[in-house]
Amino acid sequence: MSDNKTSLVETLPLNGLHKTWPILEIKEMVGGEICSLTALKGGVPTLRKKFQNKYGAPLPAQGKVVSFNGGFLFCSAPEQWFVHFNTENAFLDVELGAVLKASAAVTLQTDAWVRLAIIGASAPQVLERLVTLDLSDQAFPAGMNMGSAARTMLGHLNVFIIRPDNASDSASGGASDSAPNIYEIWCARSFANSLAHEICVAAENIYG
Amino acid sequence: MTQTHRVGGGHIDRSQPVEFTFDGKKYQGFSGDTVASALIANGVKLVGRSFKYHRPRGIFSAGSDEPNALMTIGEGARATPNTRATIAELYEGMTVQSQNRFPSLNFDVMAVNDLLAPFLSAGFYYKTFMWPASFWEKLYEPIIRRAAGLGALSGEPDPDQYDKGFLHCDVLVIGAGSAGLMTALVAGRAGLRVILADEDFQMGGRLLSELEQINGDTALAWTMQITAELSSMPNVRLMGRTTVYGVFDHGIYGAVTRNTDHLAVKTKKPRETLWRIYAKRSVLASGATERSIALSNNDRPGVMLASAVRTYANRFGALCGKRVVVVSNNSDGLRTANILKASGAEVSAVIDTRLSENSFDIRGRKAVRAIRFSDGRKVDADCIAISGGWNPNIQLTCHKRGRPLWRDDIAAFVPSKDALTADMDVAGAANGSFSTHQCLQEGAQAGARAVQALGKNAAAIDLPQADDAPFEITPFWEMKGCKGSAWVDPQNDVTAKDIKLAAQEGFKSVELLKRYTTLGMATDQGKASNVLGLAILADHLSQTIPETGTTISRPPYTPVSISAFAGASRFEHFRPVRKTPSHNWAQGQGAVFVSAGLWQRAQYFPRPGETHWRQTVDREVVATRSSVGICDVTTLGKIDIQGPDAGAFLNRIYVNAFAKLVVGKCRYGLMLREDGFAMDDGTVARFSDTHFVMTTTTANAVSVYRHLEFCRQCLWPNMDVKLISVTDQWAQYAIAGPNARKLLQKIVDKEHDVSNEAFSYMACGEITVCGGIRARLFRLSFSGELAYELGVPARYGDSLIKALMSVGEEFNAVPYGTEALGVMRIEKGHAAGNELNGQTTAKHLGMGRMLAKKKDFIGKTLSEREGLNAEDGLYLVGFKPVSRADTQTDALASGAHLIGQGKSDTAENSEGYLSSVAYSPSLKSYIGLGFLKRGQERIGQEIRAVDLLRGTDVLVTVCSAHFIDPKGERLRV
Amino acid sequence: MIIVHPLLGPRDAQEFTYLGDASLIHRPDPKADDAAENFYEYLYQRDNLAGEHRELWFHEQGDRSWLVIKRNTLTHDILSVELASDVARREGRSK
Amino acid sequence: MRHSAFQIFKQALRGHAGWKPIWRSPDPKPHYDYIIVGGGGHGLATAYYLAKKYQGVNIAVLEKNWLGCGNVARNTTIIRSNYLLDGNEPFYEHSMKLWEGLEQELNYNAMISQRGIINLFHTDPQRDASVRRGNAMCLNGADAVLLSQEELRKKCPFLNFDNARFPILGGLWQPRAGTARHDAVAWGYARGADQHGVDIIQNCEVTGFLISGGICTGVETTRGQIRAKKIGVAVAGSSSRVMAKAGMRLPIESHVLQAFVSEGLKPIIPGVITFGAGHFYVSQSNKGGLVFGGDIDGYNTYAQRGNLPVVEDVCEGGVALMPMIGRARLLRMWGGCVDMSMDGSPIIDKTHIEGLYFNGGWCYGGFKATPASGVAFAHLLATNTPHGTAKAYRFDRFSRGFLIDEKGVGAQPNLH
Repeated sequence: MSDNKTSLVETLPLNGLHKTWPILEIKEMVGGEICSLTALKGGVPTLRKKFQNKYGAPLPAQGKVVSFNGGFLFCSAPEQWFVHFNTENAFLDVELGAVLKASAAVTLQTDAWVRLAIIGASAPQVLERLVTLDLSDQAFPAGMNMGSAARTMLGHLNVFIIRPDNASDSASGGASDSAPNIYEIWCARSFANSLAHEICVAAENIYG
Repeated sequence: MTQTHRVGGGHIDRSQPVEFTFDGKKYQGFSGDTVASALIANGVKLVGRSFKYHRPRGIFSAGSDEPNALMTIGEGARATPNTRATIAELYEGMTVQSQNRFPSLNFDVMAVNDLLAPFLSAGFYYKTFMWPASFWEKLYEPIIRRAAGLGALSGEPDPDQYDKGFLHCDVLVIGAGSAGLMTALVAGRAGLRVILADEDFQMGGRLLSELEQINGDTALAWTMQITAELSSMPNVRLMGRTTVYGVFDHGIYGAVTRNTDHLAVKTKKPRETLWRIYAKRSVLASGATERSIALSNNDRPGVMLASAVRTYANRFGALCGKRVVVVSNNSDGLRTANILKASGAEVSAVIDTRLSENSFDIRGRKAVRAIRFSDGRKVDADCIAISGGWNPNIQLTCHKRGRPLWRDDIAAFVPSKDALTADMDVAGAANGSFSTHQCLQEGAQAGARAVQALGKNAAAIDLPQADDAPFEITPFWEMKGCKGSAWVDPQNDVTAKDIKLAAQEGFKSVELLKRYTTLGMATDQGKASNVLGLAILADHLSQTIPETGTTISRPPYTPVSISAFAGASRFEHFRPVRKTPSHNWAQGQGAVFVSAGLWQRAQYFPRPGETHWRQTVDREVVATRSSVGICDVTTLGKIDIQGPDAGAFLNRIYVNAFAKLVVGKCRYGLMLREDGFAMDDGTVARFSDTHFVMTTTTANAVSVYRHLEFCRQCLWPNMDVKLISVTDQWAQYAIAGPNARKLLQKIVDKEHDVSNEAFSYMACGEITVCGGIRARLFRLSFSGELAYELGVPARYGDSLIKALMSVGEEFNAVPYGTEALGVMRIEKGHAAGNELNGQTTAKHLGMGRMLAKKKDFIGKTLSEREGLNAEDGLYLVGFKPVSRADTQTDALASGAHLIGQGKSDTAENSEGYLSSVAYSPSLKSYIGLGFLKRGQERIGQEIRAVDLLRGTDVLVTVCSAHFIDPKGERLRV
Repeated sequence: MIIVHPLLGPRDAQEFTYLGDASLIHRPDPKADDAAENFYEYLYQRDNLAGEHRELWFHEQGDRSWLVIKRNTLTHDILSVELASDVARREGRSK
Repeated sequence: MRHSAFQIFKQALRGHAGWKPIWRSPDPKPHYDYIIVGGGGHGLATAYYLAKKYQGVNIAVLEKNWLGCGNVARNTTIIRSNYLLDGNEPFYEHSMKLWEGLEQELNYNAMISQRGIINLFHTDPQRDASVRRGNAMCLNGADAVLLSQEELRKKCPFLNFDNARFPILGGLWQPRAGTARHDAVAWGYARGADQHGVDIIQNCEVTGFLISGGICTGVETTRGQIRAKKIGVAVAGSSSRVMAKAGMRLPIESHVLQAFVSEGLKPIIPGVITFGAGHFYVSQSNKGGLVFGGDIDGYNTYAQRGNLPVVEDVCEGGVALMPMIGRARLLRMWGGCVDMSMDGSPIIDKTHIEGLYFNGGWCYGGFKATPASGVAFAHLLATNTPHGTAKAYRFDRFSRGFLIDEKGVGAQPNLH
């Protein structure tokens, strides 16, 4: 075995894409780690307890997001959650596996996704051109300690749309009471260019 | 020409004159005009030619129901054919062209058809043009095709942008006339989310065209006041220039907004936006459309709907004629006379068909000149304003196949209770209630019903005061005893006689009538003609209208641009693109890419001096087989499978056993569909007792995942197994060739031993590379060489390929694409997509022995059927040209059929086909895989590979599909 | 169409992929003497009802749940939506 | 009355007073030799060929609604014989040959227009599959030509060759394919059958079968009992509902196929063009409308109407393939109820009930099969043996595993 002198560097799916319009911003989200947690049979109570004990957050119901100190999580499917941690940890799945014991299947997901945030008062207008779901405040609320999340279609793409709760410091760069118009879009990494295209065209069509 | 027919009044902006051209000639109108109103103001009568007889035609209506005044608007790639002049807003510099005439509108040679009209009766073409048989395509049809059609496409790509949108509301109000405005007001004030859509560029509907008073003020003033209040409500969305074109299941409505057609300068904004509106309830307040009466020559330019004549006078200050005859069978139409007089026109006759006995004929060809009564009396006229009553615009209630109800008192169809699904309501003229008072009242009531149905309280509302004159009609469909033809469907040239002739020939069902005569199939979707035609048929058959039936309309309500339905999904962006992490690097290397489903994959990497792709591919194969090559295999589907029952689950998915696969090993697996045919293949790696990673083919990743979830959730819901896709998480590269291990060892961290002993064929494991980067290593080979697949988190994918190429320099490592991959797998005899085509079985693919006997698996029982085990079935074998010369004449053709020597080229003699072929640089010969009847028994025989399409016929030897290293020794070194 | 997902609420049917009659849940016992006949009936023969139809849909673009939907094939009215795994268990499927 | 240009001239001079109904409207008799259930294209063609070949037999066609009101009235009019598999290609080529002589056969102009069909391919594997198919066609006596990208550019310069998501590599062209005036096919067969003495009885719905001891001896209808020696059912879109009255389940699901027509346009599209990668096909009618469609909606339905996702999908395909059509407007959309069989191929066979015969499962491709289906079903009814071109269309192919699965997608009808 040779001494390894070769090193690898990271590449962002969209090279840190950042575009702004008068009341709209589209920004590639970077950093942190993502894991999926899928409860094994009968594992939800244990998972709930262990996660709460370790990270201080409940497991949210379908369609909901909650944040905790250091990240946020949302329910992505029956008995399945996606958890995002703000700090990097290449062995997050191993660590979570140890915390959660045999209550859940843990899968590293960080690199599977490209994440774009659509920020600003025009964000709902952009999404209205792309997404069939009702993302109005009534139907897809974001408030203190409770945001919304949905897996759905954006154009021809399969995405998670995540509207973080106000306590989350994910997109806004810090906790805030007055930034309700932040929507994170997660899409499979290989689609990154198409995702950026769809969203930027929708934005251009509004401002064009 | 000045605006000879412009008078005072109307809602146009006289401070903004607008220049435009019609058939090359300059005219002037005003902002707020439509093309039609501007042409009328300029005294233009002749605007088009009819479909079949090329008869001269004028503007008939003032709305989207217009059958005659279809224009090509705009120039070059933006030329839009068949645009209704009656709704096209005038803008500066607009170019308008008439259609379906040659050489000119005024002199159209095809008008000879009009003289032949007696021979061109309904359905005449079914009875002739049959002799001689070959003349149809060569002679008759081209003539018919040239004569038919309306406007022409430019032939250029549509240059405009389009987009789509999705809206949600409590109440969708369709139509912003008196009824719709009231509905929106009531619902809006109650706090509901309301969308109010109207096809016109101004809100108000019929109120814009009538000189009525509401609450003592003009109808326009009232409209503006209500519109202003609605605009101020955050919960109400007003959508002008928006047509609700269709009703679909569960409260989904299709709508389209025309954003830029009215602008002189086209911005980057999308030309049209297609909306999908999700509404809890809807209120149809779409008004009514006036209809004509079948009179002889009632298609002459200047014969118009009475309501349209009023619209042009009242809304646009344009007189359709200076001497007008009014013909009406109802109270509403008769009002036209007074309005015209007030506008300064002379009304030369008023014919109330309820009183008059005299029939009359219309004189004039390119414009109306007079009417002549049967008693010889003649009255000069340049416009005939006809009202045959009103048809409520009920089309949207039919889109879910609801049938309307006939009401004798108004002689019209209204929406039936059955047609209105629980979430749709109707108000105003669309409901057959024609007075303004009734419309306001029903609109308010429909609003209140919507509010109540959604569990809110509607505030009491003061109903505005308005006219409530009763509508009185005595049906009068056709004036009998005239000489000329009476038009029913003016665009498709269907006359009253055609309808009777069709009935005479047995086409008595209204659906058959429609198909035989083409009645109601013109671009107005029968708005101008359906009820009239039906009434004439009923009359002819001495039946009532309900007995005769009605056709029901289909979406869209008015025609919608195909581009609007396509939205932004155009050109390269028709479908999304998936790119692997090495994509940009490969692009930099000059790779040629190929589509594999949505993925873009590098097909081959040409180097300077290589002039043909074959040179490149041969080089990549030779380099890989002689040293080492690297290929991006990220696109294979990867599924993470975890849980105590994961092994048992896989055991049922694959034909071969998986439960006892040891940790740290991979296994090839074949899965069947439940019908016993091969579905997909791939490998499964076991990382722990409860953790497996499956790979699928690139093409089947989605369908296999769906299948696994079906098995897990529906068939075996208590199995404790969880699935999640990790395709995008890992960038994965195949490193293949005798030097693969040496290359690999240069980047694998030294605590991981990848020697043949420690990491043998089919081993898998979690390792680290390049100083602690997590990686997954699999010792798998598709090429038949010593090979590995190395996966790293996708963020390192770009960096890893560069690193591999860099450390591989000393081995002359090459990147190879899908083409070389394909050559090597054919050399190795691996089945791929061309073989796993959904029509082949494990047995016929040569994998019959893999089918486990003792366990059940998906597809097992049905794979035992006779047809899937036929001994004379097509078996996968290899083929080589008998003459091994490396020349194009020996090139095998994939898709060639296999036919015995001396046998004729017929289907009975076809014994199979070639599925995949390649030139093998290793064997210096073309080789092929294919399916041959009893192929497994025929090794060594010779047969012809015949491609009749490309004219090749190559004698081939049947051989084993494993051309290279059949014992697999290279894999294990 | 709109499918009211039992966990997620109303979703456009475009998010779903259709499979067919819900009887496909009841994969026959491969060990039965008449397994061949049963599998043939199971996979190929359909009631194809005009009226209430129980059918399987997959939330491909959403939470990847298989659903059993009771829908009228004459009107498209949806009468009920359940998770297929619940239905399967209730109807005796296990491991 | 024989149709000809002279006849039209003669009638025109008499104000068309001489035209008679092109079929009679008789009352049903109590007994026939044959009853054909279903007065659509296939039923009428069956009756026509049966009556013509086996003269002197009594035949009735029973139609629950108006003649030709089913799929023959709502398809996209394409005729072609570009099939791959042995079970299909000879049958469809037989149909093609019958189309070629149909107008003279029927003395009725159904506007058979052989302007060709082109199936585009975009990748090497798709080209390989096209070559295999084209060779199968040629070996069966049909015509097929492989078009290179350059040749295609010349024929169809309006296709998007230069900035397409799925670049066009070439096409498989069948020059003899084309379109026919669909309603006229039904009317022509009806007129022909009527002239051979067939009773075409409209508004007569079959409500049950008279079956005892495993033998079918007649039908119950809304116009009373009618007995017959043999009963053939050809009711596309209603197959399962009708056969359920005889206690049968079928390997069939009913789905909706939507179709679309644009406003009339001057001729611009030469023949039929099929864009498999984008689920879109198009031709231009003699009236100038672009007639186009794509995939079925994909769920079981009898509603004869579809939903928006497929409408948008089809139009996306259309604009992607030929961006010039974007400015044309879609005039009308409609849906037909198609009986999708479990392998995508039809059934023409005896049932297990003696005297009861079935013709159905035509998926979205029944129109082009009309003449051959009529011949084959008539042959089966008359002789109790399958016609030579339709030997594979048996019920037992599913249990025995002799599937005719052109697309290779298995027992899932909405994928065929």
